Amino acid sequence: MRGFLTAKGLIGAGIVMLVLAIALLAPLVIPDRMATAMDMRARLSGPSLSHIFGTDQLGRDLFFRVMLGAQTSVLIAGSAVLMSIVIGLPLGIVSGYYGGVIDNVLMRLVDTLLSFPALLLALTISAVLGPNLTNTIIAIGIAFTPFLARIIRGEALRVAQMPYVEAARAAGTTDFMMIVRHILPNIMPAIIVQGTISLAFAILAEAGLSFLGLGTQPPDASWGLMIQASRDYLDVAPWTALVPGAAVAITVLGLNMFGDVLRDVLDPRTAT
Amino acid sequence: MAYLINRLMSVVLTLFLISIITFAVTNILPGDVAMMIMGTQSNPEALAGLRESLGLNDPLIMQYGRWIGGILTGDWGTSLVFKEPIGPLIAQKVTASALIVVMSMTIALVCAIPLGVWAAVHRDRWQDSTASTVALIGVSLPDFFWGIMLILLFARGLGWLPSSGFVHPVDDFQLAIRHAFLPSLALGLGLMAHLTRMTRATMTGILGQEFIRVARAKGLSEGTVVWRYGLANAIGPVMTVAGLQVGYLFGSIIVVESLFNYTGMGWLTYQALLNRDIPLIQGSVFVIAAVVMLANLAVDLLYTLIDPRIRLA
Amino acid sequence: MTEAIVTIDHLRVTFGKGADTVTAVKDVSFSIAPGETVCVVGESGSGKSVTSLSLMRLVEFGGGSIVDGRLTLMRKDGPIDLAQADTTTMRSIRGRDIGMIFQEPMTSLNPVFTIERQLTDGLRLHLGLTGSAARARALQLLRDVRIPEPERRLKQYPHELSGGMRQRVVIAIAMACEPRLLIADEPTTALDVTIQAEILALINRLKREKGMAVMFITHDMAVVAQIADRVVVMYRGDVVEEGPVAEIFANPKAEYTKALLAAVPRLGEMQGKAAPEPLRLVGQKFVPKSLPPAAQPEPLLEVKNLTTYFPVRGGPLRRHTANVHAVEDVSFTLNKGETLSLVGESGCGKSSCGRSILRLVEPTSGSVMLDRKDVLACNPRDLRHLRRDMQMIFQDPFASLNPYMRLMAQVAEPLRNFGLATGSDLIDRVAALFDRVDLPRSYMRRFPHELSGGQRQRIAIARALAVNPKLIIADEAVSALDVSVQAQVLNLMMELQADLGLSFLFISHDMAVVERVSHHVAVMYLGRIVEIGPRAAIFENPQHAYTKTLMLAVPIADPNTRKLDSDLSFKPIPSPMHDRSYRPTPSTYDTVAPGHLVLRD
Amino acid sequence: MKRRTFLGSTTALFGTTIFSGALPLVATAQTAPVTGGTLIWGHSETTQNLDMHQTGTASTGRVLQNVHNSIVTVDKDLKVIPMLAESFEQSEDGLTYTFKLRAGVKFHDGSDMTAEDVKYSFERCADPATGAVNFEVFNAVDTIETPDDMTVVVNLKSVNAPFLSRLAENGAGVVMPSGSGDTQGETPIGCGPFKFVSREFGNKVELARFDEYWDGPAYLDGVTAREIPEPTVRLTGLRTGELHMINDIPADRAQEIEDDATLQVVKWFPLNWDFVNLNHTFEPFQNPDVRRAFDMIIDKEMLLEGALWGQGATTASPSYPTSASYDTALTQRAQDIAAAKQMLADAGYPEGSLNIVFKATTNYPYHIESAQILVEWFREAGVNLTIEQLTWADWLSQCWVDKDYQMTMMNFFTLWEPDFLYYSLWNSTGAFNYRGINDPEIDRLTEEARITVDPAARADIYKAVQQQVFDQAHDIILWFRNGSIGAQPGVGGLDTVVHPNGSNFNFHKVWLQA
Repeated sequence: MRGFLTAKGLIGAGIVMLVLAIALLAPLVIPDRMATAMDMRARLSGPSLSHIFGTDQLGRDLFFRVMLGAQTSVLIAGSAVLMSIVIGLPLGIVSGYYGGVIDNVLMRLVDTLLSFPALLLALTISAVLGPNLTNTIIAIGIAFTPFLARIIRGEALRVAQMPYVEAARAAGTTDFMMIVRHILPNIMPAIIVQGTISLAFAILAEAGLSFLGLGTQPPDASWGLMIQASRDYLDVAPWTALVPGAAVAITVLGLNMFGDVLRDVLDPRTAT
Repeated sequence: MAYLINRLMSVVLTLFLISIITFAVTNILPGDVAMMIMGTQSNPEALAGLRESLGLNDPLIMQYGRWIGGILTGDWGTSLVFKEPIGPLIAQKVTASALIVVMSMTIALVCAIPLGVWAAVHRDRWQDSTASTVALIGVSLPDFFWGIMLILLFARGLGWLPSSGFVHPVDDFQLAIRHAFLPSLALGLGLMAHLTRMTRATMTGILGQEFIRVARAKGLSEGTVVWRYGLANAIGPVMTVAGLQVGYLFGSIIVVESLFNYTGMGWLTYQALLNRDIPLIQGSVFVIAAVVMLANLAVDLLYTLIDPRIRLA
Repeated sequence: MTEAIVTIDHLRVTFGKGADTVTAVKDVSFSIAPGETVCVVGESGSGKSVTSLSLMRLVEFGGGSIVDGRLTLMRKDGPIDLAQADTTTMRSIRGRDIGMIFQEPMTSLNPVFTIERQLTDGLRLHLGLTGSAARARALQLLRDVRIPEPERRLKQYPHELSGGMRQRVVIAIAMACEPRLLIADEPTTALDVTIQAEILALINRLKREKGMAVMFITHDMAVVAQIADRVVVMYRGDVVEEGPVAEIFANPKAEYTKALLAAVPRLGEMQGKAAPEPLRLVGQKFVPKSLPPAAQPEPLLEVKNLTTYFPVRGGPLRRHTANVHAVEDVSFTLNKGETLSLVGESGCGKSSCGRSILRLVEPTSGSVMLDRKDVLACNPRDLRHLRRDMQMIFQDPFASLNPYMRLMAQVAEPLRNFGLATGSDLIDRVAALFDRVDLPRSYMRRFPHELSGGQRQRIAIARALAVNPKLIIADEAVSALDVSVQAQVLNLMMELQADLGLSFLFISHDMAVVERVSHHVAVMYLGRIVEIGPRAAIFENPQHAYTKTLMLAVPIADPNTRKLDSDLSFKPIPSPMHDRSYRPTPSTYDTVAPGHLVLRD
Repeated sequence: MKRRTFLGSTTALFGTTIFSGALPLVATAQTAPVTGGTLIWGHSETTQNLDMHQTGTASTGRVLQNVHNSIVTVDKDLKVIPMLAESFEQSEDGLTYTFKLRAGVKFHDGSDMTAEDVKYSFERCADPATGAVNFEVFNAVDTIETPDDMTVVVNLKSVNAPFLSRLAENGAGVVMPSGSGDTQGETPIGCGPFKFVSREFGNKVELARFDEYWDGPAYLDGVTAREIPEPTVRLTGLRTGELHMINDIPADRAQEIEDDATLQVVKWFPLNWDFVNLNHTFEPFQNPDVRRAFDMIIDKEMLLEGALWGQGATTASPSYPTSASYDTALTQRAQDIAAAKQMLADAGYPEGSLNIVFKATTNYPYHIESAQILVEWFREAGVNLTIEQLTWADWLSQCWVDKDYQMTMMNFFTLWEPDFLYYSLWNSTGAFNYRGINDPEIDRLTEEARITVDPAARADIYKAVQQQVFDQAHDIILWFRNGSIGAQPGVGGLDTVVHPNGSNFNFHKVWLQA
């Protein structure tokens, strides 16, 4: 755990904890209405004592919106990445561990899917399914799956060729136990690290989708949606973009730092 | 040569798969061509008739055959929204997007490689952490956020560059570059950050290799060792990653082009999706995927020029 | 003694900063005279490489710093302290006064530059040679290191050259400006024994011809015996002993040197002995017993016409275009309680053979009978059960243990797989296995990375023993270990054989080790066994040309038996890859003596 | 189809433009016109199919107004006046229209306009195969005769009072050169003051002056319409001088631009009108009390302020504000959430029992804003409103065609022709009755209006319709929305740009100060 005791580790873990805490606690502490309560007399007002982050075009308090928006962004990103791992894991492991024809077919498909930019894929899927919270998760999740499947397959392949796997096979370990005991634990760190980084990408993708109107739906607050709504008021009220933009940036920054540090920490060779 | 033929065959196979996926996905889009053609004039009988005449009631395999046949013979159909043949329309927009993709890639590479090498050379020192922090922040900021900042700063604040629009390079090259500059920068900054990290990682690995020690043991200067011996080896992997990022760029242009009102492929695809212009969606999604794949092919082929190990393979 | 070219004086090198500081070299002093080969010998972590890198001041690039001592180099214009020299001076010395070659020929050359460019940039820098002059000199250098077709090589890239040729190129680069000191850092460790002999001979010749000094860093006492004039023995950052080579081998003074020499198996020392015998290690109390072959040899493993091809696929559809003929018509019998060694150079198919027997790779044809059970005919379920009787130990002790599993679980895994024990019974049996391989029971809770290489190999052995197998296939099981650890593990294996009546299929490239442990030996070349027979027959009466080559090339850990007087050049091994249509001839053997067969070419 | 499409495109001309925002008295605006220069216009929308017959979008019509002329047009008082026809007359029985064509009118291809071209254009529009959005204008047409080159006679099967006025709009009355139909979609040819030069999709349309225009050549050498849907981008372009002129100043910025002495602003009213729709086939909305309660939940003034920054005026009557059928007596229901709550409870929908999905199209961003404001009020009233954002295409297919919605919001161009407005929107068989309204009273009134000849009597009937719509709260009519143009000081003749219909732009009399 020493890896976390660096500046990078502390900041990264700190940000991730903070964002998680906000996502979990804000909806409990802050009444739901605070994010949508409008004040027509204070539209697009700059940061002040009464609205510390300012207000948006409908006079809604950006502080509350950004706090409550954390839940949406985290929920979507987290579920989407989880979904892509849940789908990508069996595909990747089967492909990497068994190899052969299955591997050829699956990876040809994955490679082809990788030719479609993830955002385009997410956008198209979102257009197919129609925009709402669940569909946004599905769209991002599916769009990320080929990428994760590829990575997991690479890891599984690497691990499957390790002598300890061969040793275990020589010791009479069945395929199922092999995957459970040897493959999974050894690819997990890579998946966790990749998942963390994918989480960052998923937050950006959610923001991008919402920015294009195919993600979170108003009046729910999500960071991407807030940035989208701020477009028309950029030059008069730049804080409407800066506040959610900074929230996205700081979270992604934290996740990336956290991912970098996790990479070191999860290696048993450097763990102690 | 065999390598080239293999690659080309693989490209054809992948293009075929891309076309199938594109066709399949667009066919499950709600709403169909007939509905879009009729618009506010729609009524069930007319829709049924139009569907029949458009062949929408044929089995999917036949529809696919017709579509792919059209693609191969250059008849890409007509956009429902723009009422223009899709082929020339996409050709025009691809040029526009190619300009910003190439520019952003250039910006990214020109900045990322020196920065990444610099960080790798000064590994675990302040230079490294500075470069890494800059890169980390760059990676963390969404491109549309960069775009917004750039518009505020360069167009609105300083008034140096136009905030929007597209000018064809053939019409006015300088103006075209000026229009493309901010979108390219918005795309390029995130990419640069990513490539900086990549270059740093690759160079760190290379600088730890034995041939670098051999070069040093020859008495070569550090500059030669790093920038010639080291970089010559890093270029290949960095270019490969850069090539893979073409896919990411073609995703990002959807957002960035829409923000800058830069009418390229991203804009076109977004318009097509918004309007359920299915023939246009099929065309543009297919083209984007094909371009992304071909960009990767180009990088692979470029790699064979850079790295003699692959040349003979 | 003539005036030394290089004098190392109280050198102290540390890595890292503050509390994390590690002292790699504590206090090292020795000197090298012109025309002299000084071998710096020691096991991993002894600081021998750091010392050589300090001389070049390359240690700084790896994060080390010279904190104390002087490194005096005698140049034409007088002595200079390298420890204090500035960057520019050092650059003018590197490659000019001191040349250096490294361990890994595969990575020592820049893969994206031609050989010519890599040869000439030193010439350009130090000698000011350009264009055709540089080219001519480069060509001459390649001739000096005896590279065939030197003109063609200049235009080639490193990957187009074999490992041996690459190391010759690296030597040519180091020799380019005729340095007065050549530092060779384990230059032959990664090479096959025949190529090692060639390279050692080459270095020896160049030293003689050019009159330069050589600082030769190695862990291999046999190589030291072959090449050194003087020897510096290092242990944990200190010099423990220094002296002429004959003196060191004949009368080692330091305890460490004695132990080191005792651990080295010497080719030929088993002459006249009937059975394998554990090494007599320094400080060992008991007298090792020899392992005579069974009076009534009872076959355990019968391999007949075993053939394994690996398909080579190409094209976008990954069509099967060619085969790598890894194992070609191999037959042998291994008796109960005996050790059969498969020996050969890299790529000869010895590992594939072992894995084919275990069906870790699927053989193409042939038959394998283990204790009268047909291994190749088994279905997957039966195979799993058959594997109880045959276990394997792998080469890399770092990679053969799952880094995320506790040692307890790893050793217990085979027991669990076959449902042989559960609960406290399981723990007891694992504990007993730890005792058996001389590891403390407290290690059961540990993870692999907390163990040294030798300890890990003991775990691998314990894991193999868990299911009471009849056969253990040991694939280069001691190759990655330091020599003293290697000796301990070898002794353990022999002890287990004596106690449990195990049979070993011992796969190794090291002739001296093979001689020590085997009852029978099979020499492999290009997938085939070229010669097989009782140990004594193979080592004392080799018949096949390849066996003879091997014997000739193996360095002997005895300075009185030097083999490197002339240039050596052995036939390179051809590729084992063939078209699908290729039909190999079957292996036919001549019987030289009972049980001693030689392949008819 | 893009933002601010005019759904009412099948209708005739729209009516007088009212300039509400006074032109700032910028010196240059008063100077004498000069010839030369290319005006760069930041157009708020993307042009689409350029075939004037087929195109259904306001954006395209706005540009093509400069390329095409119609057989007749309207003046500021919504009176039909001659254009390409020098004169026109209607027979006593109302079944025959005779147009005398103007001499010397040339098409951009150099040919002269003749009766044959008019006949071709009308027949092309009438032919269902053409896919003209206004084809039904010609439904009553029996035959079209061309006794000579300069005369066109249209014979109707039955009386169609609005026929002439419907021809006054470009869509139906446009005259194209005979046989040019196939190329109109990409290179429109007409006889307007500007020739079509080129278009880059989504980027710009270029027009050049047509020197042989029958009404005298335009001042400008050309017009470049750059298509910039992003309001901020458009505004930035105007401020930085990249653009000479923009239309549709973002509502929230209108005041700021108006106050800026260095820019000219033209505002007019109305551009269009908005209403909230309740689907009458959705069970709760079959009860008029529920509809009325919903009406009472909405504070229209506040909504206008919130969504449009006050850039418009609330109204309960959708008739064109200056037209005879506009009912000034009709006022909107005031917001009374407590009362509404009670009404809902009485109707069997106590607090929390109504869950309504509000479908709003992203095509109109202020609809999304409106929806968000409505959510708050409805929550107060105990109604749970959730927003579903739809693209224009989805809105059309779900709400317009499939009528698959509960509550939505739409805007219509301000139709000055009341028959078309009231019949198509509120008659149970009306073409635009996507709410499933079935009110026999309204059906009766709208049928009666069609055969009522006296204009004043007809106006009264329409007022009765409005009253019924209001009483039954069939729809919740919100407001008229302003149109706006912002321009550099050097742009002259701005007051002539906006066509009386409030949508189309014409640059014939616009000039650029050097």
